[in-house]
Amino acid sequence: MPGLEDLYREIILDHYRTPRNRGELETPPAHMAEGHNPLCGDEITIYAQVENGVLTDIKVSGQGCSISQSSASMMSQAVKGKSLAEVQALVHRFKVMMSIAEDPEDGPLVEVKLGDLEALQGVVKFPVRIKCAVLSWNTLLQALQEADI
Amino acid sequence: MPGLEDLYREIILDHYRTPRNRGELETPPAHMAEGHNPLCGDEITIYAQVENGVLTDIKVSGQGCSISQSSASMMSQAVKGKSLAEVQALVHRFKVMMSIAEDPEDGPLVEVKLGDLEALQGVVKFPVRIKCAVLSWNTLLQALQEADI
Amino acid sequence: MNTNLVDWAAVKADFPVLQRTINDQRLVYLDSANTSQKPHAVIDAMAEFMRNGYSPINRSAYRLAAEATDLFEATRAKIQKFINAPHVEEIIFTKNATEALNLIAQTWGRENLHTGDIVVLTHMEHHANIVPWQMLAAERNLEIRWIPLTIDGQLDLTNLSSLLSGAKVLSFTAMSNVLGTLTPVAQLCQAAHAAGALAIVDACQYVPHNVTDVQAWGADFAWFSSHKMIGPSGVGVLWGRRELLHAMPPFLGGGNMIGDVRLDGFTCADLPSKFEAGTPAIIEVIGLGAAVDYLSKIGMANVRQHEMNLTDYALRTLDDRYGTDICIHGPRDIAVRGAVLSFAFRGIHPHDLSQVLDQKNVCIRAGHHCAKPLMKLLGANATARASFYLYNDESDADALADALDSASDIFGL
Amino acid sequence: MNTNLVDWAAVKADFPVLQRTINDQRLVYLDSANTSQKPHAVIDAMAEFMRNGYSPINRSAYRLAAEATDLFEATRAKIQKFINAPHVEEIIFTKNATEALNLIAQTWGRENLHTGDIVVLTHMEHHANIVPWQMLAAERNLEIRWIPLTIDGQLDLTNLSSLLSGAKVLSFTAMSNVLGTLTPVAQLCQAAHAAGALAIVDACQYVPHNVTDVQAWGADFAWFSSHKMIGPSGVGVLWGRRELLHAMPPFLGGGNMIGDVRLDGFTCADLPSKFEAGTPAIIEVIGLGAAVDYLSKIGMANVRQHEMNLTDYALRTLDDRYGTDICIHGPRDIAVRGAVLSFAFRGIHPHDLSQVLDQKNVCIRAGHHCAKPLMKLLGANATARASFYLYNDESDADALADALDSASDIFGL
Ligand SMILES: Cc1ncc(COP(=O)(O)O)c(C=O)c1O
Ligand SMILES: Cc1ncc(COP(=O)(O)O)c(C=O)c1O
Repeated sequence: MPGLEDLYREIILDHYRTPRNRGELETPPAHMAEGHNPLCGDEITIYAQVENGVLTDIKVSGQGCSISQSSASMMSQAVKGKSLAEVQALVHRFKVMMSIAEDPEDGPLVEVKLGDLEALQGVVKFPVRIKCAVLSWNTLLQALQEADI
Repeated sequence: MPGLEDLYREIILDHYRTPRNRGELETPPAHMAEGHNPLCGDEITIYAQVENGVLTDIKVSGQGCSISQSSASMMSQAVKGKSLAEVQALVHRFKVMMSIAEDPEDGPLVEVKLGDLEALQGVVKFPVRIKCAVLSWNTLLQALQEADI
Repeated sequence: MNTNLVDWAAVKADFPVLQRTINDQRLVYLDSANTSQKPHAVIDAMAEFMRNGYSPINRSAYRLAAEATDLFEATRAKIQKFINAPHVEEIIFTKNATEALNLIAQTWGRENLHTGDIVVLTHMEHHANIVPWQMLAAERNLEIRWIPLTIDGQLDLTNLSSLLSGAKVLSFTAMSNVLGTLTPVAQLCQAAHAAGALAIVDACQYVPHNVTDVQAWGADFAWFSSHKMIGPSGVGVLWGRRELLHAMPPFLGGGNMIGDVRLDGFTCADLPSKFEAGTPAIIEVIGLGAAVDYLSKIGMANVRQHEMNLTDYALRTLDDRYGTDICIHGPRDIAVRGAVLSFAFRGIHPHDLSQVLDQKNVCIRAGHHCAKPLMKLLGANATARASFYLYNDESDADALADALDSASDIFGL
Repeated sequence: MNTNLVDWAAVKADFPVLQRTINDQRLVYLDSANTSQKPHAVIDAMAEFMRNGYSPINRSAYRLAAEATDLFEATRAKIQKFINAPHVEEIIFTKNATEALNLIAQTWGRENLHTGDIVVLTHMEHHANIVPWQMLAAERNLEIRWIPLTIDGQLDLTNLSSLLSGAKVLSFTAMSNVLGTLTPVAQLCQAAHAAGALAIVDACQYVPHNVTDVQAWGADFAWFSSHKMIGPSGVGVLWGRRELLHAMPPFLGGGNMIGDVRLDGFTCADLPSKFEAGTPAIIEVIGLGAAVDYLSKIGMANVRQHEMNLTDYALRTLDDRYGTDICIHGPRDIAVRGAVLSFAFRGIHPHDLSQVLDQKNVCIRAGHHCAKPLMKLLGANATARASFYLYNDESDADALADALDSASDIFGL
């Protein structure tokens, strides 16, 4: 049975206590989407600024547990400044790590590194929390989708 | 455990093989109602002729099992020529015997005898068949009710 | 297909109720088309879950709840595989098969069917595939058309294309619960689609007894019940194509089916939660998972072969012993029928027949089998019906034949 | 009322899951407001029935079926007595409580509510008592009004009569599943009737924990779930006044609910069958009967007293140990609250709290508890919730208090 140390790594708690890229962006030009976890009520809003196929800025607002908040914070760091293709690839890699990718073998070909996000891999041992970790990622996808990019 | 001899008394089989008062009456003046047992599909039609508060004639048509058919046959004999008050009292007594009277203690005050119908009391040991035995009785009530007598 | 590889005596021994004796007579259960008995594996899975792991699913974060959720969702995946559905979220748990068809009629139907639209049914449908359409027809002023039957109880497809012309829905059973008739499901689905109609398959009598492949059928929806496939009561299954389910409005409102709820309105959850409002049948779905495991281990092709052998034996035995005194409905060719035998016997009313057989502990059903329009066609209010399943064997068919004799005695025939 | 007459330790021992240990720690189950554990009596009743007597009900004439029908119908009579309903045929079995309210909304509601009609709810309702009305409101253009709450989480009835003025329905919970608040049911029913509105009571959190008397309430409908009252999942109960049920159109169509079916239409069966389409949850209803027997033997007044004592103890313990670090929602007066404690603790997100408590085998729920409008009012997305039942005792409250300490450690507070 997994212990809590697998879940609450120091780096996760750090992002939880001091979340990066908190705030809002003006829409437009930024794109915005709201996500909620219907099971626990967590809500998150993602603002994404896209210029010439690059995610130039991202902000996160909303409330949630340590896992959803730290995941959002780390994600914002990881995707900022990346091309949209790289963002898609990162989302795929993250979902593979969370064991919920639809076609794990079959992702985008762009190479990406998870970096700090690796700290979240312990979440997979706590299936109920996977939804928390993925919430911000799905919301980001939604923001980009609704922008029809 | 009750045996079949409790159910299929000779007199019941006799009424089944040779049902009394089979047929139809002209409506009007007779009143008519159709009953069906939703569980087994049995159908029965009762024609009741009422004059001056007396059930002067009754006819039975339809198909059914030995219990529903013999009960209808015996009923037709028992109620024919009786006053409506006596008919009501007989229906009540019969339902008490079948253990399905709503207020067993509290029936009409008219005195009535079940006679041959006593043979049906074994049915009570076969709860599934009670509905068969009571079908014609409820249909008769319905015919009298729809006549608004 | 070698059913000798299956130890059918051991299968029978797995069903404790069949070990019961009343008055020193063993139980001969021939009412599986109505509902089926449960093996130890299912009973124990349910009891074990209640003893060791009962807990809510989906909603709570603790381990007990996570374990229960995993067990529950595992059944969904098992069902997906069992009927070869493309996607796991296409499997919706209902309370019984009846609720599943009502769900289709009241969501897809209300959304898509309007005045004058045509729904095609067959003359051998169960009330569950008639009444919900009649309710909608009355509300929306729809036309219902009926595919007729041939004299030997198969679908008469002579005028199929004209019946389907202009239709929006073809809703039909894969196997009649009265006649045992297997219908040409793939052909009917294709015909429906060619006419621009949806193909909805009542798989209640099919899934428990055959290898099911909803993709090979080319169906749009299929629906069936746990309790007829050795699983517990209180669960049914609706399968539907994802695109259709996505586009449908919700059915029941409440917990679990929502995305968000505000004072001024709500949004729906994703599939399958969208159609699973309230606390589901947790224990029962887990029991159903054990039932699917049990059936899968035996192999549905083996089950089907076993039932074909048994049907063949029962038909021959009854014919041999009673000749024209017994009239067995439905097709004689066991390739197009399941192990359901409806019959009339020497003019004895089915209800009486069932009562007398019960004295020999032979359990058959007497009645209209929730198919009154078909009964009318057969010219009867009721039939007697003996139905066989994987736990029956030739001795059960013999017991039926023996017991019929005693019925004649009582009614002096 | 002397609860000392009940051996509560023996009661606890009757629930096998509570004997389970994980990592040498016993299970402290504090999520009964979500769903409750099952005693041996219920588990055994279900398993025994499947082992010895499983069979269809209502439809077949043989003894096995007659016995099963008797067992099944006995539960209906037990429920009637348990809630003091006037007539046994007023008890309708559904798949869960949620289906029961949907049934009311989609039959009585569709028949009686039209453009501009007013439905009054309260701000503490469960989604099951919100979403079905919102669905109907969208379809029929109804107005929904909300009874507000006082600062301590009770209903604010100051403007009740103006809220009810012109209303057709008042639908409200007898006890909040979040705040624990007991509402003045009889008073609300009377006010509804005075305004010419129907009174519909969500009794999900009430029936399992209190002596229930629907006649003393003066309610028109009440609805609740088996799984919250130590019965199996897969069954809910709708009670309604006979005249209302008689006048309502059917809900689901199919077997058992019909009087007759012809090609051109159908008629309905009498109550209760009219609202019980398809094969019911036979095993589960029989299990529910065993649950009612178990609760009745202890006595619901004793259960209530036990829970009041426990609530009192838990409130005092948590207050003593954590003072202002813990914020417990809902009224403090145990006379108007049940044993449900929603709380916020030292700014730790409920989801994290629940996760950490789970390491000590303390099971609480974290989330919106299917009451998002109430959550918004509390200014939270989620709360942690510990709920107690007859099998809990003071040691469970202590275990909760102990486990909270460890949560602070991890988050460095
Ligand atoms: C062909 C068929 N369709 C539908 C049903 C309805 O199933 P259920 O009663 O489980 O809802 C049945 C069984 O009763 C059936 O045999
Ligand atoms: C107050 C209240 N109402 C309704 C429900 C819905 O009950 P169920 O999920 O059993 O349908 C619940 C429980 O979830 C509840 O607590």
